[in-house]
Amino acid sequence: QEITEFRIGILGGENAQDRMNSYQCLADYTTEELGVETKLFAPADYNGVIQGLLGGTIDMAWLGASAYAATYLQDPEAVEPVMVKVNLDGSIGYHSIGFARKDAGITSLEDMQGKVFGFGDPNSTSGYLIPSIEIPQAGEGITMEPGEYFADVVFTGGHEQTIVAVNNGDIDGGVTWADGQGNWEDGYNSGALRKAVDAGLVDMNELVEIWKSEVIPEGPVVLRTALPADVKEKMTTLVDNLYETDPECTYGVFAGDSLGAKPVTHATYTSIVEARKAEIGG
Amino acid sequence: MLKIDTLTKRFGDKTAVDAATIHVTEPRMIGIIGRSGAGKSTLLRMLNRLSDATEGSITFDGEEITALRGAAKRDWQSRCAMIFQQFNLVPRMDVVSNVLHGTLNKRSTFATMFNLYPQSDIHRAIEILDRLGIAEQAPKRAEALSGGQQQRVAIARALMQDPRIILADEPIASLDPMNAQIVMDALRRIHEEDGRMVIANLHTLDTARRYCDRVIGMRDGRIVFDGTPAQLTTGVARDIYGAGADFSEAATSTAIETLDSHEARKAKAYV
Amino acid sequence: MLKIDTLTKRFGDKTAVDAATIHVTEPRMIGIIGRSGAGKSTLLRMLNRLSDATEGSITFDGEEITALRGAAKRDWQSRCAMIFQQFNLVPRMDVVSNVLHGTLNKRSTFATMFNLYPQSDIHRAIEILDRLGIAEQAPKRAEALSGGQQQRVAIARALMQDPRIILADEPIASLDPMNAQIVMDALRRIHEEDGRMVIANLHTLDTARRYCDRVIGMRDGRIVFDGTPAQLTTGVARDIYGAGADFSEAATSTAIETLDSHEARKAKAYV
Amino acid sequence: MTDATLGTPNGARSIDHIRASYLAQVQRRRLYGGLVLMIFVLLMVSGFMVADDRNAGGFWDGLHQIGDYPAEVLAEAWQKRADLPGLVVEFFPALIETINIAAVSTLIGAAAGLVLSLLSTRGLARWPRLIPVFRRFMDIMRAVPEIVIALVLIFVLGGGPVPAMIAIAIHTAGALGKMFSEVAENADLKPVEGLASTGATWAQKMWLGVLPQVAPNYLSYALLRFEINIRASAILGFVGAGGLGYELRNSMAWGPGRFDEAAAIFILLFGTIVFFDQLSSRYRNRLTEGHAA
Amino acid sequence: MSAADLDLVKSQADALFSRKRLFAVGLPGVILAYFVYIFFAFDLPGLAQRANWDNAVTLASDSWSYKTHVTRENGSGEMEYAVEGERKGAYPDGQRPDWVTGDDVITVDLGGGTLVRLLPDRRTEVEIPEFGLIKAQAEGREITTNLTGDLPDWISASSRRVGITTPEGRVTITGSKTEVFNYFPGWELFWFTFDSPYHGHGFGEILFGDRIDPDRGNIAGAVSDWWNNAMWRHRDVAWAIGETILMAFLGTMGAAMLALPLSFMAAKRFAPVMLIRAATRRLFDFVRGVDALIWTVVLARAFGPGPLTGTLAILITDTGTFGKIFSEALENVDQKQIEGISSTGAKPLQRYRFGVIPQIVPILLAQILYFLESNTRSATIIGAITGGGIGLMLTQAIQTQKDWEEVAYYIVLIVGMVMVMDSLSGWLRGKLIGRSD
Ligand SMILES: Nc1ncnc2c1ncn2[C@@H]1O[C@H](COP(=O)(O)OP(=O)(O)OP(=O)(O)O)[C@@H](O)[C@H]1O
Ligand SMILES: Nc1ncnc2c1ncn2[C@@H]1O[C@H](COP(=O)(O)OP(=O)(O)OP(=O)(O)O)[C@@H](O)[C@H]1O
Ligand SMILES: [Mg+2]
Ligand SMILES: [Mg+2]
Repeated sequence: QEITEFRIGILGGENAQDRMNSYQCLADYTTEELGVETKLFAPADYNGVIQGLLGGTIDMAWLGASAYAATYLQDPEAVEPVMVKVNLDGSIGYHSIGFARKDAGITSLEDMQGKVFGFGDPNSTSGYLIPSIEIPQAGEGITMEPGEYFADVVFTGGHEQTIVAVNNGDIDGGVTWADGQGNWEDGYNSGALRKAVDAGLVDMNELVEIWKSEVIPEGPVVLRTALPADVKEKMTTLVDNLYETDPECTYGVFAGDSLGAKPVTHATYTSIVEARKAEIGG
Repeated sequence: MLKIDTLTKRFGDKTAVDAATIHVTEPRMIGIIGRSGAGKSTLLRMLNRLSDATEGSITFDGEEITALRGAAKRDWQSRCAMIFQQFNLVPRMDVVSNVLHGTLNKRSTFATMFNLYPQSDIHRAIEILDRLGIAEQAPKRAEALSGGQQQRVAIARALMQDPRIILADEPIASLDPMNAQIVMDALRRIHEEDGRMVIANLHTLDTARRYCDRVIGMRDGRIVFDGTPAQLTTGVARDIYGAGADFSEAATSTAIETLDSHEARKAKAYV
Repeated sequence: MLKIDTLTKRFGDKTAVDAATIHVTEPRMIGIIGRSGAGKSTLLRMLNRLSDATEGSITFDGEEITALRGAAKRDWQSRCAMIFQQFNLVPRMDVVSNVLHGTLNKRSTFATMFNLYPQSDIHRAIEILDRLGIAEQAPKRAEALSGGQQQRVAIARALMQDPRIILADEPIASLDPMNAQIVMDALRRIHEEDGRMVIANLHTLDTARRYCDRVIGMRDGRIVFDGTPAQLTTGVARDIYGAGADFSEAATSTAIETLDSHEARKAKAYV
Repeated sequence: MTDATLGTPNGARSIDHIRASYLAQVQRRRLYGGLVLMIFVLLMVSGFMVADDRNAGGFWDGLHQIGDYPAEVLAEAWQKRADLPGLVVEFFPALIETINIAAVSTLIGAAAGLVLSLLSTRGLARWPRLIPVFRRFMDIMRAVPEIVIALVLIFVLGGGPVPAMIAIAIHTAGALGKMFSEVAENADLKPVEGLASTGATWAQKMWLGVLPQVAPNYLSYALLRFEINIRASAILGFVGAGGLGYELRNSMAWGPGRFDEAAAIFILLFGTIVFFDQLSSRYRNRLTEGHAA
Repeated sequence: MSAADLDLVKSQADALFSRKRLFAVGLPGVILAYFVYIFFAFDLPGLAQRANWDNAVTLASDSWSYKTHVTRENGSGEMEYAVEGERKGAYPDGQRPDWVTGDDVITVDLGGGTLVRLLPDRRTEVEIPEFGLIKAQAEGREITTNLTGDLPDWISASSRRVGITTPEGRVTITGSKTEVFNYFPGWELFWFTFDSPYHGHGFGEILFGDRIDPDRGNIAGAVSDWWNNAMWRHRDVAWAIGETILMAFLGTMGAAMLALPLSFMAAKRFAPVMLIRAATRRLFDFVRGVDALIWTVVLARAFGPGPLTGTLAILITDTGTFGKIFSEALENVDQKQIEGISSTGAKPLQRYRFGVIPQIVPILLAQILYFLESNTRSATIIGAITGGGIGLMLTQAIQTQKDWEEVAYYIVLIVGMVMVMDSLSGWLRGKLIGRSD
């Protein structure tokens, strides 16, 4: 079969138009490679991209691990993971970071007892899935039911919103993502905290880290399974070689420094899928 | 030519028209009088087939009218034009378009949907308007016209149908005396010049007397009088209107000459 | 006590009141006559400060009225009640509330918005209504009353203000003769019993003659007559109304005794 | 009187003239009508094509999938139907919050709209010269979409019902202000003048002279607004302002496994909207009819 | 009236007024009580605490000003100059703002006597009038400073990070880099970015001056560079606005076209069969009750993100609303005109065309145009959910919370757009229906 256009979905985390701009180079390469028009879509949240992949209206996206699991759980045949981003140190993982305001006197999860805790987006791996499983294991009696260990557990909607909410004191602590490399006072080398610091939104002196997760696998670049085989192959090769052909573009697509991408399969995410299934159901 | 036989109309318990029988052998100008609720409108609406008769029959030139359905019924309606007390025009459309509505039955549905009428029809409409003295109003919206002018547009629409019969349901009841006269004159002239039958509901005795060849009186749905204007004495009128001895004809009059002497007569009444 | 000096009101080009000068030294009942558009209403509205004068001044007991602003102006209005041709009551409110509106100026805005009138005021309102013979109507909505009753409610509201002057702008123009007489009688009685000054615009000569101590005639904004009723001859009236020789006083009359002979006189006119 | 020219039709020349000018008018009307119709069709077709093109999924491809999502939700909800009543109870507080947002913002907005409408109506205004200022002010309040104010306020005040409430109240004030002032324009000024003549203050004149006249219409418009505001507050919840919209967004983001929650929220939201819709249309009819009588 | 009667009337009046008072005080009382409940239910006391007025100040000042970042990588000593710290706003190599001077010692003049000196060997000095000289030395991750004792609240210092915020600008020093932010009023680079040859040229110069870029005419080049401005992205914004209006237009008109025939089926006069009527009405109630919000969600699966999804959501909801309004209008049509047309023997379609349509067209047009305006506003919100139009740009710009000048720009555009649509629809209403209706 033939395709008449190729549609790339982009996940939240930055200004919609900024994201579109960073992906434009990838779209251009795609058009060149496939010979069909390439369109970029930036839905308002994770769920928008997931729905697009499930409904067959989006052909390719870079998902978070949990978002991939969500897609997989709703329809195992919908998408297949092909590539994963490689960090500067060669790893393909990152961390979920729990943090709080220093002046609130909170320095650890124990201090959070009876306080308000915030997740990001329910479809986020580091902003919800992993911490919701690992935090209860980190201490005696910790649960994620609102009103039990924490006075309340809320969803802020996204990483940026969590950071701002903690910084404002709307919530006492929250989780977001970071590569876990570099220095805390810079907001690590990359991640949501770093972006907030760069934007002048927060002063890392005022924040403390209260928890850090195990390594979380980076989310995969996925292609819709129903795409023609040659299209899938061409796109896989394109993403694989992107760093070699155009590092600048890779920086934009992967939202920061990386060593490009390497192939990945569903096996990498089976534990995440299981975790999500256990946590959310479905 | 027109034969109405024991025509009856019931609304639930109420018998609005009760076994009305009228025979008309040649085109005449006929006035129907009777007080409000006597059944005049109902009778005319059955004639035009706007409403169905409960019992009885209407035949016209041997054709059974009450039995017509669908296209045949609409064809009959196109041959039997009707004029209403409230004019029943389309106020937002221009005068000529309103007149052209008289041709709807003859033209294809599709063309008329887009207001596409043959040019010859448009010319004829304007001629008819001219005949009624309101050709200058042709491009105006119907709602912009005075009552008398609107009624003349309604007559023009009726003429546009080129009907054998014109039914008029109290055509002058919402008009002032001056306009009432113009409209009645027009109807009479059409009757005389074109030889069309005209049946008009009228609520004033003197109008009926003055314009009609034959007067039919109705009371409570029944026909209680049928004769020439001359036979319509004050005593008969009292019967028709069910009025007591204090009945004054002038009380229902709108004609101008009556009006002129009105003041005087009223003064007399007070004396 | 009341001094009106070259009071002028212009609406654009139009001079509605043109250098009116009136001196009143003691509480009198004064009638202002003149045909429609003469400037009567405009003059009264300036007196009540419902509209501002273009030029000239009004002084009352030495106080400059035209210069008052804000609270002082409203205080003057509370001392100078006004009665309107169309009654200008609040139709959806009950009669007592309408009368109590006469005390608005004396009470705090907040209290009046929550209907917190002192009981003594409520009782006084009812006594005033009783004096005008409509105490039974007290709990009804104003809109449920007849015109004459409504105008008496308006007078009651004026009395509630306990004013030095009562202005009345054609108080009987929308009333039938019977009610007109009741209302004018009430105004006269108030003038006589309470010693309040009453200035009334009237459009009928005979009313002015009958009820007023002093009559002022206006024409085209100017004061063309100022004198006693006795001085108001038919010739003077013709001047005021700018009428020709066919001027008949009765044509503008509404008084009852005139009306009784009206029919006859009118019949005579037709002869 | 020209009306009397029944027996004397116009001369042949003038009738030709009338005929020609009428035909010209018909031609012109057909031309304009056709042109407008063509432009409209063109706009619709090309607009649809642009929208279709800029959408991820095409219209015709997606049409047969419309039922997919509701089917999944309903299937799961049906499977877990035993839990539904419990979930409805669980989300009831969120519903109350949504309704509260709508109610408070309608009250505040209506109060502000009331004052603004009186200030910007000719004949009633406290400062007639400032009428254009107040009108412009209302136009701007009306033009700002709720989401703009809500998002900005969320940034300053943090999430929760208050930003949504303020945002909706501001919009409501503008919208109701305009409608109120249209009603007030038709109010009878005689009672106002009557009150003015007794020395009443502006507030007294408005409260006692104008309000009794316009109250039924005002109330009817305010009810309609309340109905609209319930929807608005649900939508604002979706972008972070609390209430039922927030819960709906989360349960949908979770996807399968929590679709029973989504279904419960659907039911609550749908039920509430229909309930208040019916309620307000009944009372509105009664108010305006009662007024006409 | 006798004295006894009068007393009776008086006591009746007293009773009347106590009732009125009760109502006049009671109703506001109930509302007040509700507000008190809301005061606590919405946690307003807590809100006063949570409210972050610094954010409000940031928002207010950022929306009409911009900052230029001067960054030194403390490791390599590399300098970067960029408006808003964005790559797109970076000064081309070899250029820098004129308030930065020096080569070995780079001096940044923040104005008002505040100077920042970036010295070799990872040293930084900040000179603040009426406070003194702050010296900082970065060593690995450590920062050593000459700051001692109680620090004012505009200085935040730890061994890893120093932040100084003054009205003139902001300085942050960490082990890895030193950043200076200098604030200026205005929307910098609104017209042209640094890489455009037209940057720094006035309008007069571009319009009437010599050719600036040898390859292009001035006007064409300037318009194209402005249109493709990477910072402000005027082209994308224009598309987004267009998409929003498109959603409103298509949705409203589509709904009207769909609702018109359906509304006949819901009007008593035209649909004598009770079942059809009830079914159509329930359908209207259903699509209206489900609400655009939920429709967007349902449709997103079938059609994916984009303007079409938003259009359809508006279309479906408004079909219900229009259906209801239209069928009410149809129930109120004047029978006389229909009868007049019927009496000529017109066919049923002709009866609708001439008896009914002319009557309801004014009502329809007025409603459609009114909805067109209000849907422009709805489309902004729906776009934010389905991913299309100016609404998405606005929400994302607000959520990332840094480009407040862009937020301000979008808000101005949105308000302008709605106001234009409002007056347009008002003008059309007047034109098509006439003032009298
Ligand atoms: N559609 C209807 N349903 C029920 N009763 C009707 C209907 N139309 C007419 N009637 C009744 O039939 C009777 C005759 O009515 P009709 O209108 O024919 O009288 P009319 O002589 O034309 O009176 P008017 O001078 O008032 O027009 C009246 O009692 C009326 O109430
Ligand atoms: N608000 C206004 N604006 C413009 N012209 C006005 C205004 N009010 C009154 N006029 C004009 O001023 C003139 C005097 O009007 P006024 O109402 O005082 O007359 P009047 O003697 O009370 O007449 P009437 O018997 O009709 O009440 C009239 O020509 C009127 O048209
Ligand atoms: Mg009749
Ligand atoms: Mg007057």
